[in-house]
Amino acid sequence: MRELLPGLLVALPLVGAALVPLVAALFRRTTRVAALTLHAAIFAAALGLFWSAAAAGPIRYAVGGWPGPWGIELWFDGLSTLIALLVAGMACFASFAQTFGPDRDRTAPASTPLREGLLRGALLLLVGGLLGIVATRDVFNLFVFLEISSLAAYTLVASGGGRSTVAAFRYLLAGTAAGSLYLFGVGFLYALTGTLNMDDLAARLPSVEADAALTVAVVLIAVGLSIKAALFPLHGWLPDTYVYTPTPAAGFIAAVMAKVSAYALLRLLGEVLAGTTAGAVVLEIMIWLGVAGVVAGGVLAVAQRAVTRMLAWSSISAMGMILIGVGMGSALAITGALFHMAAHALAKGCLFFGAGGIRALEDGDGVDRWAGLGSRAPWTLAALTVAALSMIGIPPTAGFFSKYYLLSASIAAGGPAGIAAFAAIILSSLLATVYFLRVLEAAWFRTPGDAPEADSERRPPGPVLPRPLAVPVVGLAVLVLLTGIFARPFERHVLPDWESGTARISAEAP
Amino acid sequence: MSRRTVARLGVAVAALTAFDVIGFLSGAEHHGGIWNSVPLGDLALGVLGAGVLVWFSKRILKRLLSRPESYYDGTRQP
Amino acid sequence: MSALFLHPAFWLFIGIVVVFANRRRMPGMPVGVIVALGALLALLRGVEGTLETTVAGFRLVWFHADRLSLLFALVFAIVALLGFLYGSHRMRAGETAAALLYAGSAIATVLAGDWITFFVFWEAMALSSLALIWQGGTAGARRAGMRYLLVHATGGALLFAGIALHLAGGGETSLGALASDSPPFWLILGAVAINAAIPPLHVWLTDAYPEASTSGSVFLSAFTTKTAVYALLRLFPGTEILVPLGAAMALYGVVFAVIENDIRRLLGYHIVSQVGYMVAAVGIGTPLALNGAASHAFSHILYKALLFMGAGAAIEATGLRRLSDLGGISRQMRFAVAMYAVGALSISGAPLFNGFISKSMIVSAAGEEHLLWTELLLVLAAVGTFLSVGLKLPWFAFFGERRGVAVRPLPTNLLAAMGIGGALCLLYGLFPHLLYSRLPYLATYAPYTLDHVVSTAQLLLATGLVFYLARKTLAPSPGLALDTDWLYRIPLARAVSATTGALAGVGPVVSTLRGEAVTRLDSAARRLAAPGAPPRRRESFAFRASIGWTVLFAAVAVVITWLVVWLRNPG
Amino acid sequence: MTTYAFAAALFTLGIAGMALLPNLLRKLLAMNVMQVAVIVFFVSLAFKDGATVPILGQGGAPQAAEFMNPLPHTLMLTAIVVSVSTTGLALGLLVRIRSRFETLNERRLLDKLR
Repeated sequence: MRELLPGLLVALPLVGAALVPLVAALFRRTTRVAALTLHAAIFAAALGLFWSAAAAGPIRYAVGGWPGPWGIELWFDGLSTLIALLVAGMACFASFAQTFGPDRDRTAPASTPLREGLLRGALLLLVGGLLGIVATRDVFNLFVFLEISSLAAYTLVASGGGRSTVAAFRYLLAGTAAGSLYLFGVGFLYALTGTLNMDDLAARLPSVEADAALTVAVVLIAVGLSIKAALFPLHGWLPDTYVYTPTPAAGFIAAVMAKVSAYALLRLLGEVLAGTTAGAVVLEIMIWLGVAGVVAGGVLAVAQRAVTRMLAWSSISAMGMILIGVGMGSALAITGALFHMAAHALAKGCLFFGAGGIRALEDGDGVDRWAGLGSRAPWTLAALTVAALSMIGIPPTAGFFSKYYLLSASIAAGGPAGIAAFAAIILSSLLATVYFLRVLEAAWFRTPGDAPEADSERRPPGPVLPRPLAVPVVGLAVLVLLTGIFARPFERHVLPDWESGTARISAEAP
Repeated sequence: MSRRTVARLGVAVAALTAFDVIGFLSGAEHHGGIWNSVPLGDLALGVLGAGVLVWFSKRILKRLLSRPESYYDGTRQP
Repeated sequence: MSALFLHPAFWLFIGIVVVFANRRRMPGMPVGVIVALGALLALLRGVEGTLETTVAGFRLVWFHADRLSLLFALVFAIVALLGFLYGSHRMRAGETAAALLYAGSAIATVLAGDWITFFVFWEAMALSSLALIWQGGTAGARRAGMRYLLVHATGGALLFAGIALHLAGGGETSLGALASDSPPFWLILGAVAINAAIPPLHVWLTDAYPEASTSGSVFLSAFTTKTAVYALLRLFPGTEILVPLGAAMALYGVVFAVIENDIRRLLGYHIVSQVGYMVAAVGIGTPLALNGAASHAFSHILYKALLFMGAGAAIEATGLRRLSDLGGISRQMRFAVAMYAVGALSISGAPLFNGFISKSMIVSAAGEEHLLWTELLLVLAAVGTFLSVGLKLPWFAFFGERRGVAVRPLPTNLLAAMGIGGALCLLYGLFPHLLYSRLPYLATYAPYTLDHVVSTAQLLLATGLVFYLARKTLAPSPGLALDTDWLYRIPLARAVSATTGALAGVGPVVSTLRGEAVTRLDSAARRLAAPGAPPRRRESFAFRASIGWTVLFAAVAVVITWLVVWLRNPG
Repeated sequence: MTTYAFAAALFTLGIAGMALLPNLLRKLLAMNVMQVAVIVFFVSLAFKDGATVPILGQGGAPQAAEFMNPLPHTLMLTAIVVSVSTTGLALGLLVRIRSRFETLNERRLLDKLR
């Protein structure tokens, strides 16, 4: 089974993406069950790999039996299995949420079984692409998976009709520009070394260190992936995309899309290219841009009046924080970055499912629309509160520990960049407190009558969110707490693999 | 000033003087302040201190800092 | 596990569960009184030792009892009991839960034995007190709460940064005095200074406390600042900068209280002033001074709660909160006024009341260290305290001219809470050893010497004379007085919106530079000319730029990064 | 070398177009130019004067120097597929945008989104 799992993990979603629309066209009713089963199976595969890698060390899988450097390799260690688990898990929740239906804009076409099947297929394709990015050890293959996932994401973003099509198109332009930059960089790398396999690349890079083209390659790859990871100031696509994406997809895209790109950055720049001069400089610049992004994202989130847009800007702040960790590159910083990916994905997914649902049902996105929700749906709001507290960084939620690691890493790094990162992370907590508690105050301490246009008689009492959204919201909040409580075991699981991985690469380099 | 007021003030001043005498006689050098060991020091401090406080707060500070209660209305709050 | 039940905060946290389980039947159900009594009994039973667990890899010392922390925990439990009794006729489930969490976190903070636990409950205290403020339910409470949050989030961030630096630098995990002049020292001192309301970081207190409900402000008056005093005693004894800060603070509060019109804000300024005594005492740092700080915190919590109860009683009875609206209501609420008077005499340090036995200890400690100016300032502050809390507030609120204010009868539980509070103030004033026997440091002090009593009496009487002469001048008038909150309510708010505009993209910046800069300068000039005029509200930006900017930024990033690499490593 | 310079110029042109053109359709076309630039780059990477496709002929042992590297070309097949599907999706989106908002000017669209 251990031998099959890696192939299954990537193949299942891709095959499923083709199958589910077919099922939808033929059988209609079973679409939902089929998609959920597939997602559960993918998650099980990810879980199996996670345990397997944790118990017996990293797994190398040669696609089609061709070993590297000629064939395409998949590679599963503590880092990649963790992100794979995150992606697969979030996908389960998103698939559950898709039952809610994507349509908000009145010009969007009505939901039909076939349309539902296509959207579920798109989600599976997206998951397959993301898992491929996480797993692959081949830089061109990474590009292909990047584009597959992006295509699926554009589709999902646009599925809301109206405004979301504009957001999707703008996302498409930025994403394709990013892909082209990356591919250009890969071309330079290939011209220099004649290989696309990451391990092989790392081994051959020192011999071409002096070549100016290497700098160009590193810079192009870094900038390309930074657009996808929404590193400030390359974040332009993000706010509109997150805001206008239909809720079920927004919960997933906001949670993992940018993070997987940040993971790719970590793999390529932090591991493969870290030894080069250009790589070191790029990582240092990334810390500073991360600092700028953390502050700018936080400040602009405070300035927002609409809840989902505020969440989107807060994501830019969080991505800055992750990339600070990537840029620092110490074991502690990588732990912080990975942990923040997990903590932020869980909390932000929870918040987007919740806020999106509330926006759809309350017919508006302002903070005022949240007035009095606490008494109408205490459990849902309690879950959203937990997620918000995690975003702020209140113990014992996951967000506290990720910030704690990142702060410790900043202190250990020292120097102006370390101090700036430290201050920025502290400041972002502060800003997050302000913009999240503003919403929580409305939800818990105000009555709907306080809203400017009081139409409380129109709103029914009882749960605010329908089950397809309420279940992911509550489930993710529980996970946020559990991840926080089990933070230390997590650290022990991830770190050794990273350290041995970088040690291995530096050992292979002559 | 009516006679009653004068009488009241007179009683107060007499009481204060009596206190001061007692205080002075009880060897009041307990914690170093001059006002404790000088006759009428405590009284003077009380009167002067309270007087200066009233004068400073009400005459100076109030004029500088006083605003209508609607002052912050309409400003953009965090 | 059995030790858990001895943790007094545990009782209060259990109370939260009970409250939520019974939230539909809540009104009139004094859960808070019962659990606070439980906490009090747990403390009086004489707990000692430590309780620690390992959670998520951190060693957490939940309970580390010594005389200092037990003294604070005891008075916190007492005041929690009084507060719940005071409000039990009206407190709703949410408010009770917030107050329980607040009181419990305050107790847990002073009992915490390590930095992480301390931080966790410190933050829980901030959030639950915020919830308590928001329970005030008015738009004013909502906005004041947001400002309160802004300040305390800053404080929490500073504390977190300080603790992280301290621990990363290999510092002790258990709480203890910090090495001076290190970054953690200043960061944590800053955080504690915010909570201790040291000017200019004090406005959150006078801004937010009057906006809470009447019972809420009783709780608020007790915990946050005094936990900060505890932290100062624990972490910063003998830090010299605190002496002038404390003395200035004592006077600052008094000066603002003289012109204040809102009764609870006036009392809030007196919290600032009284905490000033404690801060100065911590700075002096001798055993006598530290004992003075601890005992004054103890006394202060009791009489300040009593004063807030008295102010709350006036508000409960009339629905009015300004001195300029109240007046002539003493006949209908004699008992409450009498108890208020007990509190007022206590805060003024009148002999026979509990303020006297602790305040004079601090003044004497300053005298013994020959800090003449400090002593003078503290005595002046005492004069001012009697002037405004002892004379001005009761005169204009309870006595004075009748304005035909309708007075509702006060509920029994409210009066009972005031009665107990007043009795405690008298009890500790008459029998000082009850308090002195619990003090943490080795220093003896006798408050009732003839010269002390006489000197204090003269000061108070002289103040009374001045009040009598200047009562016309002291008459309250409507309006607000600017304080340091102006800094973040006007210029900082402007700066933030300007920054967001600048961050939103080049387009808005250009239009700002072209058009709005001129109008903004213009309006600033007009405001300077006419300070009363309200500032103009500004629209927010839409924060959207063409996706072309992203692509262009990417191209620029490629070029610049390449240049940086090339400059670092030419060839 | 000329082909590399050409690819770089084309790429820059594409970026400039995406950054500066106001119309979304033009931005899309500029994006295509950018993608083509990358393809040109890869293809010219493997090009050798006088070499041929690496298919074993009838006579003689295969000489590596006579063949071009086939890998970049095959990679570009994939890249072209990606590019085509992206463009297709983009055009579909443009149709939707045009019918809903009646403009493809980005500035005006953003104004309408408010």
